Amino acid sequence: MSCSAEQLAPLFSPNATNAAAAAQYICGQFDAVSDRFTDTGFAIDTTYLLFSAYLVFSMQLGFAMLCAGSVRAKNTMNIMLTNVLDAAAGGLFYYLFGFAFAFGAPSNGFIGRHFFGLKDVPTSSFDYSNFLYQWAFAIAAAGITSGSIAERTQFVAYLIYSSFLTGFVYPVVSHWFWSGDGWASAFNTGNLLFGTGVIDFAGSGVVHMVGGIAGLWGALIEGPRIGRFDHTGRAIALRGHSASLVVLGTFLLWFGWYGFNPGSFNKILIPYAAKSYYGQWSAVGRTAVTTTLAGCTAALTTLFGKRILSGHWNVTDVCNGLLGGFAAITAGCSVVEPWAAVVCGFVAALVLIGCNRLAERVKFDDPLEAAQLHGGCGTWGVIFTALFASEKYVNEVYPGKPGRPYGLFMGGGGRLLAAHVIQILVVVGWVSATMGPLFYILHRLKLLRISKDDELAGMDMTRHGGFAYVYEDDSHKHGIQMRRVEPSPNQI
Amino acid sequence: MSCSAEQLAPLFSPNATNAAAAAQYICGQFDAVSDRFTDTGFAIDTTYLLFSAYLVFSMQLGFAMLCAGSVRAKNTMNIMLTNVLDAAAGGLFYYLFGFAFAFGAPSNGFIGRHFFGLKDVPTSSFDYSNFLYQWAFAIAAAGITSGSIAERTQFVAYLIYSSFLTGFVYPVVSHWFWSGDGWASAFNTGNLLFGTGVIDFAGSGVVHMVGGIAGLWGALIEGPRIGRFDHTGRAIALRGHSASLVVLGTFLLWFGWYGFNPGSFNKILIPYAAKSYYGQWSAVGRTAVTTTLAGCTAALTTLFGKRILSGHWNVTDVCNGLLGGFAAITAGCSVVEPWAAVVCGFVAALVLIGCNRLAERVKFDDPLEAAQLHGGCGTWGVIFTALFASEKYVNEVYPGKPGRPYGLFMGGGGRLLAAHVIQILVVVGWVSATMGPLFYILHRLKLLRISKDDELAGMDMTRHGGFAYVYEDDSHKHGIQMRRVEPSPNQI
Amino acid sequence: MADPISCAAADLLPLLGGAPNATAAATYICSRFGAVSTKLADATLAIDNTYLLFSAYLVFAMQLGFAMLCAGSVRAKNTMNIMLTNVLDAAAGGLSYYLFGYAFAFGGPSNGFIGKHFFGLKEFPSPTADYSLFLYQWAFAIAAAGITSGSIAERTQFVAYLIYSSFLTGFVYPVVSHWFWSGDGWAGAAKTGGSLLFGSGAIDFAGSGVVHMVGGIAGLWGALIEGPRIGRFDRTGRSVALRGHSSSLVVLGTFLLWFGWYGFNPGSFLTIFKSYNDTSRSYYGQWSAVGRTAVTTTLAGSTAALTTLFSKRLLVGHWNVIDVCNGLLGGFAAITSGCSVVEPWAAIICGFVASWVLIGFNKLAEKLKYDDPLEAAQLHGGCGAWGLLFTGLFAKEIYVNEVYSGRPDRPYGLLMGGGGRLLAAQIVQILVIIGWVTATMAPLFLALHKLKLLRVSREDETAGMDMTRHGGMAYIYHDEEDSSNLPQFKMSRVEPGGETPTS
Repeated sequence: MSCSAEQLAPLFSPNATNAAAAAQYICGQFDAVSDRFTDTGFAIDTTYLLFSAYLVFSMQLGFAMLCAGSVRAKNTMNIMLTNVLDAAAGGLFYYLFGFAFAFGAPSNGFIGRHFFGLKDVPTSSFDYSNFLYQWAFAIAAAGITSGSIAERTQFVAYLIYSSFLTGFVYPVVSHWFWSGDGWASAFNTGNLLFGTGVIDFAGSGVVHMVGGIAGLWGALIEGPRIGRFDHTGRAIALRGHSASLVVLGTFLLWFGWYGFNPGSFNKILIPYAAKSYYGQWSAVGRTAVTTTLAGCTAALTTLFGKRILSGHWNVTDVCNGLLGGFAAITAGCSVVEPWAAVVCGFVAALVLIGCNRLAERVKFDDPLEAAQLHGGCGTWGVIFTALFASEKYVNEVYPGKPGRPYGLFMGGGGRLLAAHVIQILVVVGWVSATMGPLFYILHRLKLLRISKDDELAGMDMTRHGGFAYVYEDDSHKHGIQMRRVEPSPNQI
Repeated sequence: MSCSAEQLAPLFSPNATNAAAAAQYICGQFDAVSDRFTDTGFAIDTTYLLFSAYLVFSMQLGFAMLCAGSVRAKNTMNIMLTNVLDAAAGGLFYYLFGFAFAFGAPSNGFIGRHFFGLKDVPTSSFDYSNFLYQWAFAIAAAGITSGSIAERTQFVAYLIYSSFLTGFVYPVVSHWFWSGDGWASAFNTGNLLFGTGVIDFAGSGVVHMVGGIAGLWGALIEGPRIGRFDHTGRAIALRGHSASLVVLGTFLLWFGWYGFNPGSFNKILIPYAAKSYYGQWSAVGRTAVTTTLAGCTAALTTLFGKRILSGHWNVTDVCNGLLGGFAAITAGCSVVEPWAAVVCGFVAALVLIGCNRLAERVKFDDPLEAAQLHGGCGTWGVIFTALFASEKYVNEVYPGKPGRPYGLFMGGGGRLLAAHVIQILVVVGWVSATMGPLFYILHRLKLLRISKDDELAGMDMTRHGGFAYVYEDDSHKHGIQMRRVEPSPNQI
Repeated sequence: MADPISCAAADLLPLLGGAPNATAAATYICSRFGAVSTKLADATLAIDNTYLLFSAYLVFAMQLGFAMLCAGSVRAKNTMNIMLTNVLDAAAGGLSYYLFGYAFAFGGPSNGFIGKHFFGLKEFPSPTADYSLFLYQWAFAIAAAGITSGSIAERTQFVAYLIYSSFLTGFVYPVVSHWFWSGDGWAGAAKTGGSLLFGSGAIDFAGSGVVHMVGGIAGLWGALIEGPRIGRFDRTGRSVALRGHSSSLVVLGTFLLWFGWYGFNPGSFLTIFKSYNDTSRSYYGQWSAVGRTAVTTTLAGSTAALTTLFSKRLLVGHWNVIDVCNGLLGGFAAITSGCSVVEPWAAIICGFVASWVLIGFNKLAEKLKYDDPLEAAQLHGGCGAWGLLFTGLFAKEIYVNEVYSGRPDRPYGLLMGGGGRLLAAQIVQILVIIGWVTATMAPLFLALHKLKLLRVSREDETAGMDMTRHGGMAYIYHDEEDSSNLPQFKMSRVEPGGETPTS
């Protein structure tokens, strides 16, 4: 794109018979400029999306550390292995068919059917970076579930449910709500559900509820861990073995959530108005701010709530509260005002405390509180969005269909809320209809729960080649055989 | 860049004697646009490169955690210190002369000779961000080696080999294969080796083989750890002290690898064709996808392979398999199809298992399996690239010389394979010729291996001021003096 | 929607052909250029916001680094306590910085002392500040509070943390950042109107003074007022090292801080898409300066780490990884002020001296029986102050004028031939920061102390706060849940493993 005055000048000569040439020359230049802008847009948006995907991936590390710290030392290897494999098996399955089921447009409203094995990618609307981003989401859903059924599930059951969830159950849900063809998607190019579609921006329903409800069924079907409830039915806390790992995992999840929520815009170079400093880049920043505020409020609410209820300043509870706030804000992060995020986080903390109480009462045992946290707070997040979505932001984030319904409390009527209630019902229904039977079949086949002996001894010793930690060794004293630090049976 | 119609209009007046002025005005505007585009390119590419460099740096944290978790508790401080110092000493040496040796163009094909102490940087082709990115690569190579010789090497030996490797051995290799002047580089502007040059995109050979082979010599020369092989010659696993740290390190390396492989493009704003959604941004995304798939496949292969061989579902083995897959795909990540990455990962897992078997048989002790993993899988990666490199991608990633040879199995003939075999031979040769004697001299000077007493007691107690962990203290019981968890002398 | 850039020759042709419509032709062409200009502005915003947001995320990762560093540096019995304070620094800081902290710091137009707009992010975004800037500044604010929590670790009541942390993040720190970073601040080099302090303003690019000294001095007062931990100095006054419980966590935290510092220092440019209009070197712009800043940061830290390694080897005889980590961080804290305006070789000097400053202050602290579990006051306060002086000595003319553009002929570093005015401004900064933080935080800590809200009881301190206040120990490596059918479900602590039978 270089303009030469020497070439252009003669075209402007007074007896301009060559006006056409001049016009062509000038317009050719402009076209070149336009092309360059297209390229620039791709480069910026891809950079943005890829680094967001990397952040989302780092959540898998966060899950691994959170889970590891929340279980007892004797099951650490087991739970970490499942987290590594969520990512690894998820990578293959999502590549082979998960992405195709989710985003394989054009398709029907129920399931996608292109891009198997990334065939024909890139297209004008899907590049490899989109795949990577969506893969990181898919494995997050599987990671949530693994927490619910920790410490008592056979490793084979993990492999089976994880593949099924990442490769089929989750992709179908994401197709419904996020694909341009999805029957309930707010991006749907045809008729929108209730004229609005579901605004689940980054996946309180699509990711967190799916993972949480899957975990709920798994944990329900296999029952609580041995010792979780005593004969009188009183709940006994089976504390995790390392609070440091819990905090590490929580902070990593927080870090990664900045890819999860703001990253869900996928593109950053979209102006909202001509000649203005305001554009999608502002919306992205706002999303990061709402995310932060919801989590912060939920953490503080939990801190004081738990102080009043239990008398302790408990860091692991605060961490769970924080994550509950994040799970809740995920649906509406891009379309609500920062002050509303504070409301969202406050309620999310109460929801989590309530769900935990309920779980204790019904003797439901979830080592990571995953069903309560991701299921319960996720549900609240979906409802919250329908109440507080702001008109201006909804129209900016989901452009092209002016006059969309928005939040009930913001004066936007009840149609968005109706759509979101539908979302909650179908997500609960779909996940129950797929994962419930799966877990039940595994249970009947004796593939779900480990033996009583294994559970008491810990799976690391019996299935995973040894204990996760060896802080003291004296191999040099007792000859060769290494001594393992382990619970001794005859310890007082 | 502001265009004023009032200024331009008179130039178009009917009696346009000022055609030249009109043309100049318009072209001036276009030139301003063009300049701004150049700036845009620099801004985007630098943003991309810098954040990639930060990711690569985070691999150093990954190495530190992986190494720490893989050694016994009594040597944790030692190994972590070497990892911190790889980064710190590497920073100084690479600044003073490493970068100059590697990329100091114009130079001969063997070694660079400009930019000592970053003099004259930035130039039109090298900015500070390039230095940072390459530094992060250089310290990764040193980090690999430190794993091989862990738990039995004097600290002074670390300092010496690490400086030598980062400051000289590695930069020379990277000059050969990555610099525009390098004799075997695919970027060479003159004649290419076998008409193709070596396609080692992100360094399976340049980084991983160099680090792995250096470690091989170090570990060979100082021999196995005490207790690694019993009198009958049977191998005894000396397990690391914390699987949590191993998993943490592995995930961090995975995270960082997204800077390592896709980041090696250095630039993202390069269109491959006019008016298209397809450009370097797609290639970057594809590289991230191939990287992911290779690692995932290797992890799954290792999981099932090890299950069959040893009966356990072992998370540390899976982590090593995963890393082996990454080390292998590093060379070809940008020029192969995603399905080929699956092949790459599958074979890499087998290569690693094979190398580990071999190492046990020949009584080679490498606490981190670094020589097997980075050396063995790295070698496979170099060969793999020569077999599966796709014609289209090779020409896009290495443009300007049409008709390049490509992968043998893709119908591109054997010239690429020949170049890659040469690479393997010269890397093995060069590293052996430099690091082998270095380690041998250190050995002869009694500077390499620690004393038997130190090794039994653990280096942390004897050299690094104490044990890494103090989980119990009882200062409240025995008055003030804190008790350290340490091997007690009169322990049975 | 903006005008399209694409241009149809068929539209333009008639305008150029018969010449009476010269105005129309010119308008047409210029409108297209206008569209180009708008698109470029959009692209600039998109790039700069991407850059700033990801930098903010990196800075946030430092909070994780602090949490791990602090956790590893305290004894196991206080781990839950210190980690909780780190989580709450971030959480409470988020709310207070949203409600008023940001407004105090950057709510221009205002006076030179304190800002007064954007409370609760009202009227956001503005042409000068977007949400990403808020997020970035929030991440800075919580870092300051994180520094202080290290100084008073292991002996402070949890309520005291909540109070000082909110006060520091919501008021003390924002005011300081207003002075030195806001366009209205009275002492900043970036001041937009009026005359600069000494014609120069203080150059504290990323906050050696604004962040590190503030956090360090606040910690100094807290630790001074509550006194050393029990057992830190024995009866004869000899200092006893109370070692942290996990060096793995310390190293993890240090590396995470290093990682995050790449957001802290280079990110402080806030934008990357800015040409320096260097006609001979078109490839040179803010992107190069950003890269250079990352390089100076790396070199200062690396040098400080190596210097500490060898110095400690000579002084103590050990190759100590904890000390090396602290030295590294000291180098970073020092370079933070001048990172964008010095040459890489000067960063090496900065790191070298920073290491000795830290060693010196640690010796001094021992002599004075001052106990700071994380060495935070020495590290962030001492090395931070050195960093400000260093900038006054080594700031390079050309870089100063590029980074703080718009006022030609600024003073620069004394040793670079730029006269003493910059150094004078830096010294003024050190003095006012010490004065301001002392005047605000010391009375606060003293009041808490008088109200018996500052220090935990002797019993709590000996037993560890985790058991008494936070619901249990952080670690359970040996568990006896196997016996969970028995009536007592008391969790077992990690007990001395020596007696545990072997299998």
